[in-house]
Amino acid sequence: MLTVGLTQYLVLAAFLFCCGLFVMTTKRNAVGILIGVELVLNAACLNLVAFSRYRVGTIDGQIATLFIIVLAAAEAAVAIAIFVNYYRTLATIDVDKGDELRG
Amino acid sequence: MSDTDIHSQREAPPGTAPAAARELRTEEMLVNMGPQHPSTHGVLRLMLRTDGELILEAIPHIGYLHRCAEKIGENVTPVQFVPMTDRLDYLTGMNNNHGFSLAVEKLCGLEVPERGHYIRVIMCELNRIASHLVSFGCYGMDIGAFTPFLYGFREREYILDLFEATCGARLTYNYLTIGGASLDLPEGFVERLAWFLDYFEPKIDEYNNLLSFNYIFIKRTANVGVISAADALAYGLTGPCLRGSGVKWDLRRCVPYEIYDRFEFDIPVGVPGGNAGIPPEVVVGDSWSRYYVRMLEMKQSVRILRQCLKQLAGGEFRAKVPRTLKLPAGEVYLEVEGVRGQLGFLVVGENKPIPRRVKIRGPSFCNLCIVPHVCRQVLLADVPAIVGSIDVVMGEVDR
Amino acid sequence: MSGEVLAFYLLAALAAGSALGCVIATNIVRMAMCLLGTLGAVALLYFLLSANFLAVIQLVVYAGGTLILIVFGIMVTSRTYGEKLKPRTSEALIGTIVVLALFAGLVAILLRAPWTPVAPTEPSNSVAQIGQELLGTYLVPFELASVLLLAVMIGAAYLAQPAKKE
Amino acid sequence: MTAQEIVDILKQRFPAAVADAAVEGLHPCVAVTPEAWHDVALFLRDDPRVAMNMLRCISGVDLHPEAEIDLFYELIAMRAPGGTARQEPRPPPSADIWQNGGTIAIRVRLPRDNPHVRSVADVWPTADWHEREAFDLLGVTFDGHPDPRRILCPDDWIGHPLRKDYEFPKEYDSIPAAAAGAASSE
Amino acid sequence: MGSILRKVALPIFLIGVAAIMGIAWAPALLCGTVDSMRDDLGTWYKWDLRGERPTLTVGNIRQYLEGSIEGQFAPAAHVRFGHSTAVAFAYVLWPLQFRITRDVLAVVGVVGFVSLFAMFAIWWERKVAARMQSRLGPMRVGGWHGWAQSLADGLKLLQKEDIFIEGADRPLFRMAAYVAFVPALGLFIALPFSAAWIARDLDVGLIFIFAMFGVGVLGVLIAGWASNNKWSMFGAMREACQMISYEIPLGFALLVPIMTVGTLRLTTIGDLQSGGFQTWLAFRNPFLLAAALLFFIAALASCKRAPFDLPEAESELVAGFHTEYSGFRWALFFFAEYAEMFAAGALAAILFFGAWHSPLPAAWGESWRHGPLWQQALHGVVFSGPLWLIGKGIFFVYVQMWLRWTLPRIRLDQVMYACVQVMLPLAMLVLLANTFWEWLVPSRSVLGMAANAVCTAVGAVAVLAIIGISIYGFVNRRRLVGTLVVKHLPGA
Repeated sequence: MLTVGLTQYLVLAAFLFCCGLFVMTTKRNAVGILIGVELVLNAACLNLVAFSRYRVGTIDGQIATLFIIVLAAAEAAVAIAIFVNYYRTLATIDVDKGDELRG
Repeated sequence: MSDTDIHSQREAPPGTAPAAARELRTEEMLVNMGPQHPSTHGVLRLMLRTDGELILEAIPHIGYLHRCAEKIGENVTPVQFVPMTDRLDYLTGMNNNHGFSLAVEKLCGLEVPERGHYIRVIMCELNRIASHLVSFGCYGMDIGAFTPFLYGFREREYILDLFEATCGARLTYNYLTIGGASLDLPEGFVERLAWFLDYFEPKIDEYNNLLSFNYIFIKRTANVGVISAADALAYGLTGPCLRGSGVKWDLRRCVPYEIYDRFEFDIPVGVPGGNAGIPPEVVVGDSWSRYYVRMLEMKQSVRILRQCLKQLAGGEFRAKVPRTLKLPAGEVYLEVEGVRGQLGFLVVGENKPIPRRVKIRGPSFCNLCIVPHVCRQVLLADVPAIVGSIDVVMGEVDR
Repeated sequence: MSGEVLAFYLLAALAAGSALGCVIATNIVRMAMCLLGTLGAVALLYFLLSANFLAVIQLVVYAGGTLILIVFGIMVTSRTYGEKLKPRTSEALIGTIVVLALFAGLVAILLRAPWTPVAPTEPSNSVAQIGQELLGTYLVPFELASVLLLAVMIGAAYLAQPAKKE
Repeated sequence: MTAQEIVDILKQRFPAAVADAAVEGLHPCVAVTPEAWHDVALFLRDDPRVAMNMLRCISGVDLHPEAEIDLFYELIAMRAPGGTARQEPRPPPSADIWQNGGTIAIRVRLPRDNPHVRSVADVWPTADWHEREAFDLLGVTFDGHPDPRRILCPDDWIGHPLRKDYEFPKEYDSIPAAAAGAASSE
Repeated sequence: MGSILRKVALPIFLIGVAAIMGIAWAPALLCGTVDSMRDDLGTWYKWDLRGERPTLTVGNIRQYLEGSIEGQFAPAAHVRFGHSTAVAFAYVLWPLQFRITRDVLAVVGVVGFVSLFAMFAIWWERKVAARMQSRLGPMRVGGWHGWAQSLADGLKLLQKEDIFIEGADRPLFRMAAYVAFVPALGLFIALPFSAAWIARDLDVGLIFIFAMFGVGVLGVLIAGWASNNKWSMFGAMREACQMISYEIPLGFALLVPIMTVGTLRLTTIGDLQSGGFQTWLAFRNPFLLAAALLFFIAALASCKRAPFDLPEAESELVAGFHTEYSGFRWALFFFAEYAEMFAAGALAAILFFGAWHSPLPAAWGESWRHGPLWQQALHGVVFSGPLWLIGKGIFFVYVQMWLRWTLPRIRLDQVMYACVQVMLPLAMLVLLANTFWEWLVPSRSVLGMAANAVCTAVGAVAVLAIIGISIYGFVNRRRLVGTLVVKHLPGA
């Protein structure tokens, strides 16, 4: 009989985290890396909310998640701005090409 | 070349795109606007080089509606060619008939009887109104207002009814022909026309309220696609496009032909914003001015028509034209003030019934050639606004 | 099997499947759409965890804001339609091994961990409660976040502005 | 300004280039040699007495069987009410009607095979499309034209349709062309 | 057959509308009956141990209907059922007490409502446009004013070929239509048609709807991208720009009433405005009135309706993001658009204009609410019920159509200017001002009451003027806009 509890949520979050990690490390498209980061953050958020619900019983986890969501949005905005600049300079979005230290 | 020379004073491309849009460089792309596109008035094809929404360059490609009108003109007699002129600018068949007939009459030295002159003026001015109504409606649609289009067509329907009663056709008339008109006016025409003029004149103010002075419409068209007077002259613009740039030039007045010197009428021109009734955003030569000149011209046409009805003489409506009209050797070039500008015909005769050459100077053709100059550094949404305000009919551009 | 359990496994499958899609997809737009699946599923999981406010915020900010920004970024930065940047084989191989090992380790630890759950509490009015907490206990982080957002706004505007003419 | 006066000014300035002038007929016209045409055009535009500020039309006439092609350049001087157009690039709105400052046609006669003439698109920008049309339909080459392409016919069209000895192609791009009689046979 | 149908088309149409209303209304009334029955039995059997209502058996219901169980809401003697009727009725009522049945009913109801409304709205938009343009619009299909036109169009669209463009990203191309449609449908989950008519009464319902508005954009964005057409791409980019920008003033405008009522639960917000016309939130103070206006404009932009219809600007972008779509997928985009239009209108009604309440104070009809079935039904018509919300929603949809067929389209930079430099500061200002107003001016004070009175008067005049103009225009349509069926000229 399947049940739902903290463990199930944590396993799911671990899976999301691993996927995000893989995307972050292997994708060469800069936006793809950003997507990986979002996956990892989501996994963390899911963990926090699950803990807050099943273990702590307060809403502290939700508050932390709220901050994460806000910061993720901010991070995405800055990242996209950087990528646009990167693309303008190098005419590609491949992160492996950006190994020159030039202004 | 002196510094005050008009051609060195031609202004830089009048981009109206906001500074932010111009500075943000992304990727250039080539987009085809047309030949199948809702706002190209037929089969105009514009190659747009764009950077996001910013137009860097617009290159017109024409010829999709080329029907060898001039080649046909070399193979048929002038009387046979008159129906062909209907199909040049298919919105202003009467004016085209008129222009070609005048050219041939000048070449052959034919005299048109008095009543014929008046019939011609009535038909030309009615057709001018009908064509401007289409232009008004289509321009509204280019800017995104759909409703004026139907209003314009509703009024045009009355005029087409009058034409139908006169010559049986609603679009390609073949009515004004060499020597006068091919038929007399039908019974009751004068009363019906008088009724129509009374009905139509207040409608123009209604349209101005609906569209011309609409805040969004002004924002979309004022100071967009500004053509200076010098540019307009250099690029050979004529008609409302030239007058929109502030040049008070109208062949009906400046080089009078037909009997236009018998009528009183004003020549509307583009006026800078802030003057009586003109919105402050308006600049002489912008899209709004060109559009508004057409609205005012409709009023002037109504004025001419009223005077025509008063002066209309009886008698013959067509001169005696020999069955086989021989065109004497020599050439003649004659321009009339068509609806979209000066419509010119060069007819070269060689003592045969068939001319050696018929060259047509289509006003739309000449007006369209300024598009690459004006559609630079403007936004994508401005392209329909500019091309629409120049108001081309592809049948005449491609001939 | 209760509805909640069924819903959880469905949503978990959706989230995991979408995440896997992100890993597999080479087309960047498809990756973004897979991310949409994950974000949506996680938002619905928040509903299951009775974190309603968080769920809708996730939808508003993540799905409706961040993701659109990402897709927008993709459109601005891809020269050709459907440009594909495949991961290098060696990187992918090493990455797979490391990540699988990590996942196995994590699952092993998680399954063995002796959690002592407390009874799930139903927040009475979670929106009001979150508001109280934000402007009470977490006032300083809240203000810091707003300062950070302002800084980000300025920074993004500065970064995206056109290159200065030399 | 009458056509005769314009011709006199031209003859005085370009005695060699200006050939016969027919100012009395229906179509006041002056013939200019192709070599001198560009200079004459600049003079016509810039000389304050003449100031032909608008080119109305360029029409080519094939004189087959004679081995020549005529180009007619229709010019008009539009005078702003306060003087010539030269001082008034942006006329005030209350200005009176512009005046007709005289019209003249310039005839440039070219040989029928390989006709060449200097482009005047730099003098009157409107000449750009007119010259392209003359090239397309009559095969006149305009040297120094900014964009020498066909305009009405497709770019891969063969021949120049308005030549009197032009033969209509049987097909275009393997599409059968409806030449005379072909349409009725279907 | 056809000719007979044509003759009685109007009655058929009206009966159809009534039947649809009845079918929609019946489950709610029946659910209410079951609930009151459970309340009754709960007190009678004293089963109410955990604060929950008891689960009834078919037998319980039959006995109750036959009158052998007494209760507060038990049917009166003269409406008691016979044995066989009661059994049949009991089998109908029994499933309605379970949550899952009600959820299924709600989903069916939402999908049915959205599709019916979209078909109605498309037909109606065409009629409205035609009237404004002195045309007749659809007149043929179905007989009476072409009422079945949308039905016929829908059938046509269903059987059209589903065209894929060469080079299009097929999976994304397919998916995009659903990504646009599902959120538009999903937002109806949290949209209350009345206090009882709601699929899920979320405590964060308002933000949920707001979120669904935002997610729908992704569909458009992906559609434009996957079409492999530059015009579609332009449309998608415009949509993204416009939506991201207008979500901010939209959000600020939403915050204003939220700040006043202090809840995100839409049913609560609605019931706070039950005290008649003057208690509607928009008329509470001038800032709320301004917020209502801002909300409506921002919602217009979110629904990409003229003058903000840039993403599909016909004269500029051919058809924008749905240039390459055909058949059913194209229809989905349209269903989404009309669903969002209605949702925007309904949200405006719920937040600012009295939700599902009529201008009469609900207190006047309190006795009807608990009366017999016909009194309950009448209460729904006169005082508060889904009819009022749907009516108000349709009214706002009508205003959107009105604007669309009157105004030209704005340019992209002007859209951005209007958002960032006009609406955003205004919305912020209104939010701030409303905060101070609510803090400093109690609603019972002289100033508060005066502001309420003035705003109510302004609102009443505006509403009456709009309705009056509409009716005047409709009655005098022939004289005002004429008709393209050309009136023959004198002497013709």
